[in-house]
Amino acid sequence: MSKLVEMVGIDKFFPGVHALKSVQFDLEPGEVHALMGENGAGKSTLMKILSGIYQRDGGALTIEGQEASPRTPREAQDLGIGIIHQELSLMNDLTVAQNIFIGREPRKSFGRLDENALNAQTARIFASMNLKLDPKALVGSLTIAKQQMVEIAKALSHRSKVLIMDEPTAALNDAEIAELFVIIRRLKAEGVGIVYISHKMDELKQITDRVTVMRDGEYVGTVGAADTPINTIIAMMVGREVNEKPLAAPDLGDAGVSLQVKGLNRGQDIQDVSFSVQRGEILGFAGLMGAGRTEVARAIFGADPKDGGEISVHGKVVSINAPKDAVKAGIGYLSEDRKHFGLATGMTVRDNIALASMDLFIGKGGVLNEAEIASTAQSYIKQLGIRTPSDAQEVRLLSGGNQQKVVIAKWLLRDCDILIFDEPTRGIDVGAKSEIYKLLEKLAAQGKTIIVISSELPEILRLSHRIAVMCEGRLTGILPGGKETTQEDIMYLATQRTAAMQVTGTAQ
Amino acid sequence: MTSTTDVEKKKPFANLADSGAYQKLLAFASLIVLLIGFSIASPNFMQTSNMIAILQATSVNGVLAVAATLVIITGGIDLSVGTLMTFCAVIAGVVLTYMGMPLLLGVAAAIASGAFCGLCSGTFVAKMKIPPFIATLGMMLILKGLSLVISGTRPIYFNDTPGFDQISRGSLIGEVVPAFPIPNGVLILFLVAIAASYILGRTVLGRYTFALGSNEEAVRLSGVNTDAWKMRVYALAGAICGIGGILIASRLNSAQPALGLGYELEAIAAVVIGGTSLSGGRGTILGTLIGALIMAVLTNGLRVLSVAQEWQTVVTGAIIILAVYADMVRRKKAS
Amino acid sequence: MTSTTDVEKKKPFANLADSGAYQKLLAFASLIVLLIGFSIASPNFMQTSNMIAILQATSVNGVLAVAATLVIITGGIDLSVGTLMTFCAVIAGVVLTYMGMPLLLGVAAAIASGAFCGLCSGTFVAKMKIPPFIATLGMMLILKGLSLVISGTRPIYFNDTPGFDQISRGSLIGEVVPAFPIPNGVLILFLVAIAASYILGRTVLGRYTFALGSNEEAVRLSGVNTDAWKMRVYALAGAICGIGGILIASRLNSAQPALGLGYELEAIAAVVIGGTSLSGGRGTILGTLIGALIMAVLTNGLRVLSVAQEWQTVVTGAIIILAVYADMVRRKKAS
Amino acid sequence: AEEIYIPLVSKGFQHQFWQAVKAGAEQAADEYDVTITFEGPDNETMVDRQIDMLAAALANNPKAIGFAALDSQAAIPLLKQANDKGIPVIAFDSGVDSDIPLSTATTDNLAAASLAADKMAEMLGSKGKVAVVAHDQTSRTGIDRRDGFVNRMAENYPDIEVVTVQYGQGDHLKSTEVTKAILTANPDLNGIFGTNEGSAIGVVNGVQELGTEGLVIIGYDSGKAQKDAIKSGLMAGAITQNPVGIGYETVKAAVAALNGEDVPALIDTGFYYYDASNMDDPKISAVLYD
Ligand SMILES: Nc1ncnc2c1ncn2[C@@H]1O[C@H](COP(=O)(O)OP(=O)(O)OP(=O)(O)O)[C@@H](O)[C@H]1O
Ligand SMILES: Nc1ncnc2c1ncn2[C@@H]1O[C@H](COP(=O)(O)OP(=O)(O)OP(=O)(O)O)[C@@H](O)[C@H]1O
Ligand SMILES: [Mg+2]
Ligand SMILES: [Mg+2]
Repeated sequence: MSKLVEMVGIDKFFPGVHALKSVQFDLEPGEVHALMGENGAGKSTLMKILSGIYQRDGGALTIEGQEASPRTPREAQDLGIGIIHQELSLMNDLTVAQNIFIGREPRKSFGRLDENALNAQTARIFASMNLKLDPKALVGSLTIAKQQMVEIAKALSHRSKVLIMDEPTAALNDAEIAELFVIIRRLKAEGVGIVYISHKMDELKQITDRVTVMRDGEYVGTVGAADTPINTIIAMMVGREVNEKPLAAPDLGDAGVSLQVKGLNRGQDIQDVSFSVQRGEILGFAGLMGAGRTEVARAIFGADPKDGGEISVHGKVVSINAPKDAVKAGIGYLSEDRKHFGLATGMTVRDNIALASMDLFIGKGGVLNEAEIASTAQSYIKQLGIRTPSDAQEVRLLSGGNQQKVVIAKWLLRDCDILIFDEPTRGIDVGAKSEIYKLLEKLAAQGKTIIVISSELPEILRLSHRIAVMCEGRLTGILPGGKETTQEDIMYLATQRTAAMQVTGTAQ
Repeated sequence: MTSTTDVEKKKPFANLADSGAYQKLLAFASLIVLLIGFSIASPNFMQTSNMIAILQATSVNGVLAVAATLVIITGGIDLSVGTLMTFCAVIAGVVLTYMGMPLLLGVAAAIASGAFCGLCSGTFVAKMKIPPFIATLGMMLILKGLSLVISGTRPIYFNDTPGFDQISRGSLIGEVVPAFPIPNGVLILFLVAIAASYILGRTVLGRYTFALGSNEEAVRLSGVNTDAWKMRVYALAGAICGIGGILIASRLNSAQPALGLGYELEAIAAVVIGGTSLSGGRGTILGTLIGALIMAVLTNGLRVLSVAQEWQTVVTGAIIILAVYADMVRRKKAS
Repeated sequence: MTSTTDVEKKKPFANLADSGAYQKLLAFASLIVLLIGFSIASPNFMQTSNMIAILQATSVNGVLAVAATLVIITGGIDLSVGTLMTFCAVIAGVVLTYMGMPLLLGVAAAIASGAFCGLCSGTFVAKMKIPPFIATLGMMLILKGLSLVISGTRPIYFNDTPGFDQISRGSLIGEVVPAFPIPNGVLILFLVAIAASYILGRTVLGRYTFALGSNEEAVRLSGVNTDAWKMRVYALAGAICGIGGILIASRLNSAQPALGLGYELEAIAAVVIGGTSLSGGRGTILGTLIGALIMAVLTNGLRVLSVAQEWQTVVTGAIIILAVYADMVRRKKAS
Repeated sequence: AEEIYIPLVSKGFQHQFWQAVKAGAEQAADEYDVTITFEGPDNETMVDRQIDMLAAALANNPKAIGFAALDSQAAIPLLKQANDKGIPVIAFDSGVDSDIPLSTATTDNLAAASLAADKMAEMLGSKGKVAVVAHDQTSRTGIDRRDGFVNRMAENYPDIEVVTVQYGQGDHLKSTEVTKAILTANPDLNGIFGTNEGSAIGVVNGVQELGTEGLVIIGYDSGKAQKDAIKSGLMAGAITQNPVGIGYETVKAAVAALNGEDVPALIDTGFYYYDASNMDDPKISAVLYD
């Protein structure tokens, strides 16, 4: 029996970048084949070639034994290849159902749309995914997690023979991921071949059959998922061992309170949230999708209006009505949605890194010290290992993970006393992730205050000195960090949905 | 894939309120304020005949604005609506007066040539990837010149085509309801608007119009032949400009080849006042109609008040800004 | 976090080729093709006096286009450049002729009132969140009316201000190189362009201009006071229109209060022909200058060839489309 | 023999009036065996565009130039340049504030509009309310025709009130809307004067669409629609200039100047009032155009 997909010796060049160097990859029917590698290794590029978005510059591609070179996404679809892109590509002004069926709308005569059928079919797909989402909701009004679910639903609706998932879980929390895995297993049973790209190592053992590892645009090897230790795979990816230190929560003693939030409120989204963080502390924020963590962060930062609440920095009440006030008060916020809120994607890496700190580089008459911007940017590129041909590359041409690192660099350069990181490691590879953890710890050790919002419980547990848990706009409790706290403890608080629940633990 | 939050449950109601009658009435707010204001300022303003005059003044600009709305929703812009209208009027003149063909053929020729020119703009934009601003600016100039060339820089009169001026000036409604002789031109505007609304809301073409403006790349990645659909939208807009050409020719009972420059800005202004975003993806025909009416009421009202011309311009500018500002504030409150 | 790849080492060269002289020359391609074409078609075209006439014709539109470029890079649009220019010219007329103030004061008043009006537009856009199209359309009308009001619907002549007409018509260069008497107006255009280029490329204001057009929300969330910066960009553009007002007033030795409508489209066309994207975030002043020159060469060349005027329009439209198309193809090849 | 090239830079070219001027110029060009070109900007506000046109015309080494100035002063440096090169300049339609033009072929618009006022007053019995739909607020012709009419009314007919002057840019459609608004505001209006072809047609259209009766409409210039309106009695009459004559005389004067002949400083090409009674008069019909 022939393989579903076979790619051999694939080459791809971009201006100044040799993105794929004779890469090989194959996929069997009914298998989940993970594609792993650091940020910028070339995973997305390889899959874009398979799905007809890029054309290969060399090598051979066969689908079910037939030579194929899909030139457009449509041709790839016709060959039975579906893809969930790493970057969301949805039409924000259209409804969920309209997005899912774009190009395949149920029609009546004369090009008239059958909107009822459209919504009904969407509802059916959602039901099969065990997803509660209104088919008529505007996609632009959804959180990214839900948008990601829409992307998944869209790919599923194609009933492809090959389904490529490029970091489908980057924006999802554990419960959602579990649901996705149910779907993947079902598809697998139906004989669909699935390419699975993820930076979450724990997912490998759960669903994948084989793992192919890439590094720097090169093929490293393919191993069985069940019989290869995770550490071996990581070593293949980064070319060295990555060892995770367990968390040692420092004793902060009487280090002063640097950020205090009292009675933060906004409608249903934020209900009476109060907490405080000490200098040198890392406070983790955990919760399910829609718990309101992002809302709290944005309200503190002044990105959204708030109905009420008092914010004090270093004991002084500050009035924050816009992000500029927050930055002035020494608060930085790294958004979870880098494409819309984090990056000026048409500008260079250099300018994006300097974006929040332009005032550092202003000389006489508002003239910028370009050389200094460049050298600063280069030092961050080196420090964070941002894979880019130069600091003058446009950000939109970087791989997803490297874009994320650019946003991090922006806030590191700004050197705020209080840094709020919303899903800082979304789409970042294991190696880089552990570097970022080290970085956050170093920042905390220097006396900075760090708030980390993350949907990955292991990450929260690995990083946080204390853990704040939210549910439906309320802060349901604050747990101590370290070994005493388990994932179950967090989940318990994250699902306390009744309004009558008391806040457990202490808010300093 | 987790459980429903109450947020989602609330959503349908929010939606209902959003598109409810209350909301729709509010959208007219600026228009109604203007109407009331002018009625108080001048006793002559609120007469049936003047209301009809305002509607009639809206008809041509309204039709062009509907055409512009379609293109703008795709994220483009159409600067050629005014001269295309003139070009189509001239074509009708050539077919009817110079060639002596029957009325229907002239109308068909005007609409067909509008669709063809729209298709050309669409091809420049979709296939040749020329920015819509330039493609339609080029078309605007080409059509302006061609109108003069074809007509021999001379107006073409429709005196030999009896009934031609009735297309716009006659009143079918007036025959039924003599007290309210709404001219056919206005009727045609409403028919065009209803048709365009239907196409936008209920057909595949409409769906892709919004989709293109919302995220063209995503549509393309979904395997849709975006180029072909975009060309169809431009062609449809062109055909509507053709209808506009018939309307103006019938109103003037002649095709004036030098007319049409400057009409594009008025049409686009009506679209934007009506709440359609120039960045595409969002917009309604109803809004555009209201926008066109606001412009017509404003000009008419100031003229009826005999405000000095130079001040008319100043006041128009200021009120346009205020009307849109009021609309922004209203929407912000609503959301 | 691995080491540098060879890719990174290769890049500097790629970059060099990208922004190299070769590339820059190619950007002129359409312009050069036009110049050569017209020289072959008419022996009268390539005369010093005609080249100077072309440059002179570029000066006002060029200055307005530079102003429009700034606003367009922020992702906005400025429809008021033409009437703002006129307004500033009228202000200069009032200060110099009606009030009899010294020359420098008149120039300063024109530029200051330009900056002030720009600031108003900027406030509408940034603070009141009115779409730039509407805010500047409103300003365009307001200024058009005010120019007429202030001037008393009459041109204001600068006969009492000796030397005023030399601002644009005189030739400092001609005094040094008599063979090439480039008028000061052209010199001023180049100075304005160089200054704007410098501001865009080297200063914070320029950096934020691009950043705003690229992703305003991301800039705001970086703690930048986006509103303030946007207002500054509009004010700067307004001040440049003020310079345009001085140029045209000096060229006509009068402030013509009715002038200016329609100039905005030409200015924006020059910007877009020059490769600046209407969706913001990208653009160059050099491109805009080339765009303005292409337009001026085209109009002048067709006139010198004595092409019938109606055909001039047709050919202009077609060549604008072709020039931009050629540029698109070139860029695609380059990348 | 070397071709004699005479460019005419006009105030416009799309309007019928300018097309008639062009026709007259071409007629003379044929007769005197010279080559002409005829160009003008899109509207009468574009003073600087007209100057660019003049500059391009000069580049072609013309033997003489015909020029209808939009502004009486703006073009003087270029005209001086022409003068220095010995190129004779003939002004047409309106004058230039300078002694460079050897001759000016023009209509006395002030007098012509006064005549329109006289005719209007005559038909109204020297009392009533009238309005003006003018084509332009700032151009010379716009100002002269408006002022000629309004001033004559004020001076000679105290019982006639000019209730409003509004402008429709000579655009047929805009003038139609303007007329309707004027009629709405002044239901007791007795007469309207439209100051050029587009304005006059607009007035007729507006009156027709509103179905107003008993108004005295006086127009300006000709064109088929205006002639038809006069024939059908919708329009009382109109002033006509002699556009063909203006074009013809301009070229003729230029040729004369080239030949070293004397040319008169002012060529008044005249104007007439025409109505249904004298339209077919050969003298009148010769100056009317379709
Ligand atoms: N259109 C493009 N133009 C130039 N370079 C590109 C382009 N697309 C990708 N690259 C480069 O190719 C390399 C591979 O990128 P790719 O997106 O495939 O990485 P990835 O393995 O998916 O990384 P991540 O895990 O961060 O998503 C990167 O160096 C990236 O900068
Ligand atoms: N479709 C929706 N329409 C309106 N509001 C919504 C919608 N979805 C979510 N919200 C609001 O946004 C709030 C928080 O959403 P969000 O998912 O960003 O929170 P979060 O805790 O940061 O989750 P995560 O970061 O995991 O996505 C919800 O509590 C809800 O009030
Ligand atoms: Mg990727
Ligand atoms: Mg969040």
